[in-house]
Amino acid sequence: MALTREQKLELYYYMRLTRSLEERLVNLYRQTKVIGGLFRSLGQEADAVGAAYALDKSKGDLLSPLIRNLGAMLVRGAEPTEVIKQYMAKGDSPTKGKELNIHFGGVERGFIGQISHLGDMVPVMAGVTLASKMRGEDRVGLVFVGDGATSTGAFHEGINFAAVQRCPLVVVVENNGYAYSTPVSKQTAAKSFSDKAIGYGIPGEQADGNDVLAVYDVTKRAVDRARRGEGVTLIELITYRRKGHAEHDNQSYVPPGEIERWAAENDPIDRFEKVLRGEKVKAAELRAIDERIKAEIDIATDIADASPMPDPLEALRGVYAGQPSVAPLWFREDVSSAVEKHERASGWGTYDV
Amino acid sequence: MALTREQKLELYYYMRLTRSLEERLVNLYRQTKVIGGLFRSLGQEADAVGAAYALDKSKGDLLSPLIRNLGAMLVRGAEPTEVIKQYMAKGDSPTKGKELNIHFGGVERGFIGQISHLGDMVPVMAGVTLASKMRGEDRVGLVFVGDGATSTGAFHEGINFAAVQRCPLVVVVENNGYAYSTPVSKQTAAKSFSDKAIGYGIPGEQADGNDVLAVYDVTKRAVDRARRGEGVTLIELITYRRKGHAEHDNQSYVPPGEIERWAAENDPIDRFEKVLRGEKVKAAELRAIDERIKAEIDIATDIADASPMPDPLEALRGVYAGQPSVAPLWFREDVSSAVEKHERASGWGTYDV
Amino acid sequence: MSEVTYLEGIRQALFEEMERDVNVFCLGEDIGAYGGAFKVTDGLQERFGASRVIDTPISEVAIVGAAAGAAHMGMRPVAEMQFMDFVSNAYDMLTNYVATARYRIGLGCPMVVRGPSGGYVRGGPFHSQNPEAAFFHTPGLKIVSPATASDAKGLMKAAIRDDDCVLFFEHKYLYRRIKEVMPAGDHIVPIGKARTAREGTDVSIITYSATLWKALEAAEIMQAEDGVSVEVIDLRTLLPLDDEAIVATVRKTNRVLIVHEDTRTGGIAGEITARISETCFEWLDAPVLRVTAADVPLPYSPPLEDYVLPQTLDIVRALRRIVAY
Amino acid sequence: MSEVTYLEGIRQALFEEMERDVNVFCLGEDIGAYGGAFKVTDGLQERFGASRVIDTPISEVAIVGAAAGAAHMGMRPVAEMQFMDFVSNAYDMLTNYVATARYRIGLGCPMVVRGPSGGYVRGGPFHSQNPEAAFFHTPGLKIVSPATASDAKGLMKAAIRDDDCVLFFEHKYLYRRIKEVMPAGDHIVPIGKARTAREGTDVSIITYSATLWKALEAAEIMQAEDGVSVEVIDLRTLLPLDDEAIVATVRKTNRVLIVHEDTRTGGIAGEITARISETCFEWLDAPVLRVTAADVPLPYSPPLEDYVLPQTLDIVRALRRIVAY
Ligand SMILES: Cc1ncc(C[n+]2csc(CCOP(=O)(O)OP(=O)(O)O)c2C)c(N)n1
Ligand SMILES: Cc1ncc(C[n+]2csc(CCOP(=O)(O)OP(=O)(O)O)c2C)c(N)n1
Ligand SMILES: [Mg+2]
Ligand SMILES: [Mg+2]
Repeated sequence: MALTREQKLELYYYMRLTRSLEERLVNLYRQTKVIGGLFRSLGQEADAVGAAYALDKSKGDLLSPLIRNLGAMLVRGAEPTEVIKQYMAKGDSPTKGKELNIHFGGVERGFIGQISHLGDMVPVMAGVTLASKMRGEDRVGLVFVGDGATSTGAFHEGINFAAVQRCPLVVVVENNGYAYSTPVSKQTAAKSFSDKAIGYGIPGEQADGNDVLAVYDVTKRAVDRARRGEGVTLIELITYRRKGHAEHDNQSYVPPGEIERWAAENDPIDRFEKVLRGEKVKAAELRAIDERIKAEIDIATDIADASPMPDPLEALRGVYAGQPSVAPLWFREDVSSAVEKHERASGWGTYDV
Repeated sequence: MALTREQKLELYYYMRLTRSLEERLVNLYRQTKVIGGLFRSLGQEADAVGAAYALDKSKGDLLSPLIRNLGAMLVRGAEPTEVIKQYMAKGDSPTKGKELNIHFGGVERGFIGQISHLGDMVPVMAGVTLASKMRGEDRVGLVFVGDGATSTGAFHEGINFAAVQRCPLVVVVENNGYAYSTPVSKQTAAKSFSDKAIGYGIPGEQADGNDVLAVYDVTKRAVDRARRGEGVTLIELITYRRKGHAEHDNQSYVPPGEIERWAAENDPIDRFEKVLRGEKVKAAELRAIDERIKAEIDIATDIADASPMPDPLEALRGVYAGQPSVAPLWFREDVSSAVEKHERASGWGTYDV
Repeated sequence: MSEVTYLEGIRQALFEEMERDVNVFCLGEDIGAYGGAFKVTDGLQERFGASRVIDTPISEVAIVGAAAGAAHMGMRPVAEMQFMDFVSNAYDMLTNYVATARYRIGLGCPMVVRGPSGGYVRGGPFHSQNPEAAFFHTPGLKIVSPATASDAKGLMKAAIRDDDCVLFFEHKYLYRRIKEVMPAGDHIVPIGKARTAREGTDVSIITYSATLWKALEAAEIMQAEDGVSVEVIDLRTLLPLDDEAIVATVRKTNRVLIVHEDTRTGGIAGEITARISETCFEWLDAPVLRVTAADVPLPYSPPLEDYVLPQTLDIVRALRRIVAY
Repeated sequence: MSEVTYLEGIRQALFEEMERDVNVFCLGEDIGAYGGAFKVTDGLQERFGASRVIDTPISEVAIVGAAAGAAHMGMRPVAEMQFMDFVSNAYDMLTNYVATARYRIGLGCPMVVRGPSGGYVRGGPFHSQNPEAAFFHTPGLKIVSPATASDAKGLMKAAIRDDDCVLFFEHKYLYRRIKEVMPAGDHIVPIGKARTAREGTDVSIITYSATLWKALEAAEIMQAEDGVSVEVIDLRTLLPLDDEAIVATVRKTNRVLIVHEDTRTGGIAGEITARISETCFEWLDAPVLRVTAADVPLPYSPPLEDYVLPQTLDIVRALRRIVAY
């Protein structure tokens, strides 16, 4: 089923929103309002957005994004405000300041936050989709991994497990040429990442990751297969990381001209704009979307900026289900004054045994 | 280069030695003289022996065997006496009673002892062969893994690392149909284990693991490639585990008739005997070898049986290079009598601080 | 009622919980038709089918990771490590993913990771480990280590119902060696509560798992030979520690010996000592001492293993020294 | 002579050792042309070539395992973990293979596993960890955790020459924040020896790595405000612990505070407390207390991180309490 004009404009919206939101984050980073590193997906927006778009919200499909899949999270309903709050470590951010950047999510949100340890989300998503299968739901899962993450044991164990169990899972390898400074040629001797599918006995497909419609198509096929009970698909999306690993990285290891060439010839938004224009979408209509996005981001920035930092005691909450908060340690100022009320503290391990 | 008659008889010798030695171990196990489990390679002798035979002792080639590769260790020079002493946990066994069964070896011996954690020897052998490559030696390494062990993260990380580094390494997947009770179909959805090579960008070959000459040939080709600097090969050897995972396993999970069929139609020693007879080796010559083996094993058994158990204090030796022994703990009888000589022990953590 | 073994207690718990709650399922290597290396899951697949008793590839990372993912979805997975020695392969997944998911982003992991641990069985360095200390250090996990058959059953049921991840260290030496009549009904033992295994007044032993039995033997000897009354505390849960029970016994007897099978340096006895020092310094009439394994990988040969692991007479000697202090 | 940073001290050690011994080589993620995430290996590949400064796939198991294999062959590998948080992926390989190879079958693993650890940098739960306690429990490993630039250099050189595996925990907060004139010549700091960072008579702090600097600050405050003389011991090596230095300071001041950045339960302070209790019970005039991180995954937002990690004033408050006891 071909995408409608509306849906295509939505794809455009999400790609543009991803880029503009990240650009805003760069400004905030330069103003030192972002805490920690900033990770860009410039030039990779199509793969995140196109792949996520192939999932079905109404069926409760779930994805696990990576650091460069902000676009996928936006498609699934993440709000610019939350994203900026996260990057600013605010107290009313989705993780209340506990986790950084786009590490957030939940089952009901349609995306599950990653951890830093690469590859680990593959087994986790194998389990998520195993549960759906056991319950006879027709929920599908999708997990992103980078070219670099395919070298981890967790990737291997997770995809193999899911393949044997025929979990309804789509594994997307986002091949953007580099893992930090390491080019693909030092990551694997395989000719392509889609070739790795054979070793797991699952279909492997490759697509142009900077062609959002191609990304959507290849992912949709895989999602449909999964939903039909045909198990796991490995998809390799070829794209390119135009920015450094994070903002601080000067990309000295990149051959001269490579970035410029991808920017000039293969920008996913430019390419999609051409497609849309060919389909008679007016430039003005696209510019209106751009304006809307700018306004949304402005509002989001203001809200996030005005948000409070977390209450320090939040740090002690939420480790265990049955225990609202860990007891504060006795040597903390606020605590020790209470300790001093006692003749002699009976417990100096934790406060007041 | 075809194998000589002498060499072929050596192959026969090692396969028969493997089988007879294990049979002796079964007797000792029934006499409760073996401590712990006993692991058999009945019906798999050809793959261990044939693969190891393709290595070159004079070049210092190194292999890492698995629990079912006793034959490979014998080819590399392990002595029946050592093996029996290991299984009996004797004090003058290669590991002085610290490690069990065939977990022993050393660089100078041509084989490196495995640990139980499956897959871990693949990265280790990647490093062994990386060192050879860095030094410009022409040593080749070979590592065995079971069909089950291919599911581990360590296998994946190790073979991928070695492939990228073009280490002179041969990875042999011994596909014997089962991992403990788990059939291959529950281990992987791949059509064959040799297919996994594609995902690592290395050659993958498959051979009849019960045809010792085929095993030798396929391994020799891989060893030659490695020695020529052409990197890693993945070999799948198809064989069958006729005994349980260990002696205690009743194989209730095996379909009826399967074991009997392999035993009747595809015993590697029977098959090779036929080949040899076809090449005009007299039955009497083979029986003479069998007799020689029996005598060797009888002597080995007597020596091992007469060997002493280890001195308990051996338990504290050899943890660190620079420290011959860990200090005994103060509450031990032999130690505490010494402690009591002091008015009050100054150190009750370790003996006598 | 007939007595059941420690192993059978665990098996009963799995059966009962799988009957009670369709969300409970088991996964692990060779746990299905074969019933597991020690037969703890024997009969489960026959009863509940292959989709609720799943034989997995040899992939501890995937087993634990998949359990976490399924737990997020409301399932109650019980993952078996064929030997607890192999849980080290899932160390990253457990400590970084499972232990933090709730704290970081509000995703719970109600799951159990269980399996045989411990030595005294000539299993050598990789089939005898007591890896609890490695996880004891990780906020977000719970650790249970039962010493009796009824605790094994009751704690397993509690672990399955717990809303967080419980590492359940079974002791393979105890599997078939101890027996008990099981309490009737829905027998639950709360996580986080120690048990006084023997009342005493002169000196306390704090221990858990297999060494509980050696501690009890030592207590008998002390009573019989020295007329010393030894209290024995079986921790049962290691994380969270039952501080109350620890403090109570120390303040009662004023002398403490901590016993564990695990190696000495970095073992759990260190933390317990620190807590006692912090909360009971003035109550102590003697230094807190430890009987533990020596700091070496566990060797295989009987004379070596026996020398490395704590034995009853080690405990007796240590108690005598504390009492004489 | 000009001052060099902690980071530069480590870099110099790597350079000098690679010059000295052709068997020394480095492997890790992005350590070559890029020079590592923190630039600790900057310039190494240019000087020694890509075959001795190897960029690897993202495979901590393979990095550590390959280092062990190469070490068996007489090489002296130095493996980088991009962040020490990722050493958890190699937990099995380190604790089961590397730590036991010599004991079990006589194969040595002369190798170093190094990388940035520690918090105070808003790195969140996975770029701030202090995973030393997880390995502290493993006989066969050594653990080093320097606090000063010259120790960083001298211990790195010692670690590379050590015949066993040394886990080398660098502290990323210190990388560029502290500077020192390097001792001339072949500067080696022996593994296993603590250092008295400040002499004192009234109370001792035992600590290591970044919290050393907070301890020294607290000692200054105590001297200035309370007239209390604080001795500060920088452990430098965590495994093996320098028992002699610990016993000496405790018997000198009779009051001890242990400070570490790591979480409390199961942290190294527990073991140190147990050893002090065992060897110095009669010398103690106050309970051994601990200032540590709270038992939670390390949160990211500044107010949270600051609340969880030990701060100078926490140490001051704890010292006052010990002194007043
Ligand atoms: C197990 C593990 N090792 C190392 C790292 C450090 N690290 C973070 S991102 C990264 C590169 C990731 O590359 P890739 O998977 O290709 O994703 P990309 O950044 O290109 O999107 C590395 C090495 C990590 N997060 N996890
Ligand atoms: C990481 C790990 N997990 C589990 C085990 C327990 N275990 C020992 S052997 C075995 C089966 C191995 O099967 P395979 O690799 O096919 O070798 P085979 O026994 O068939 O030769 C298992 C699961 C282990 N040793 N290591
Ligand atoms: Mg990449
Ligand atoms: Mg097998």
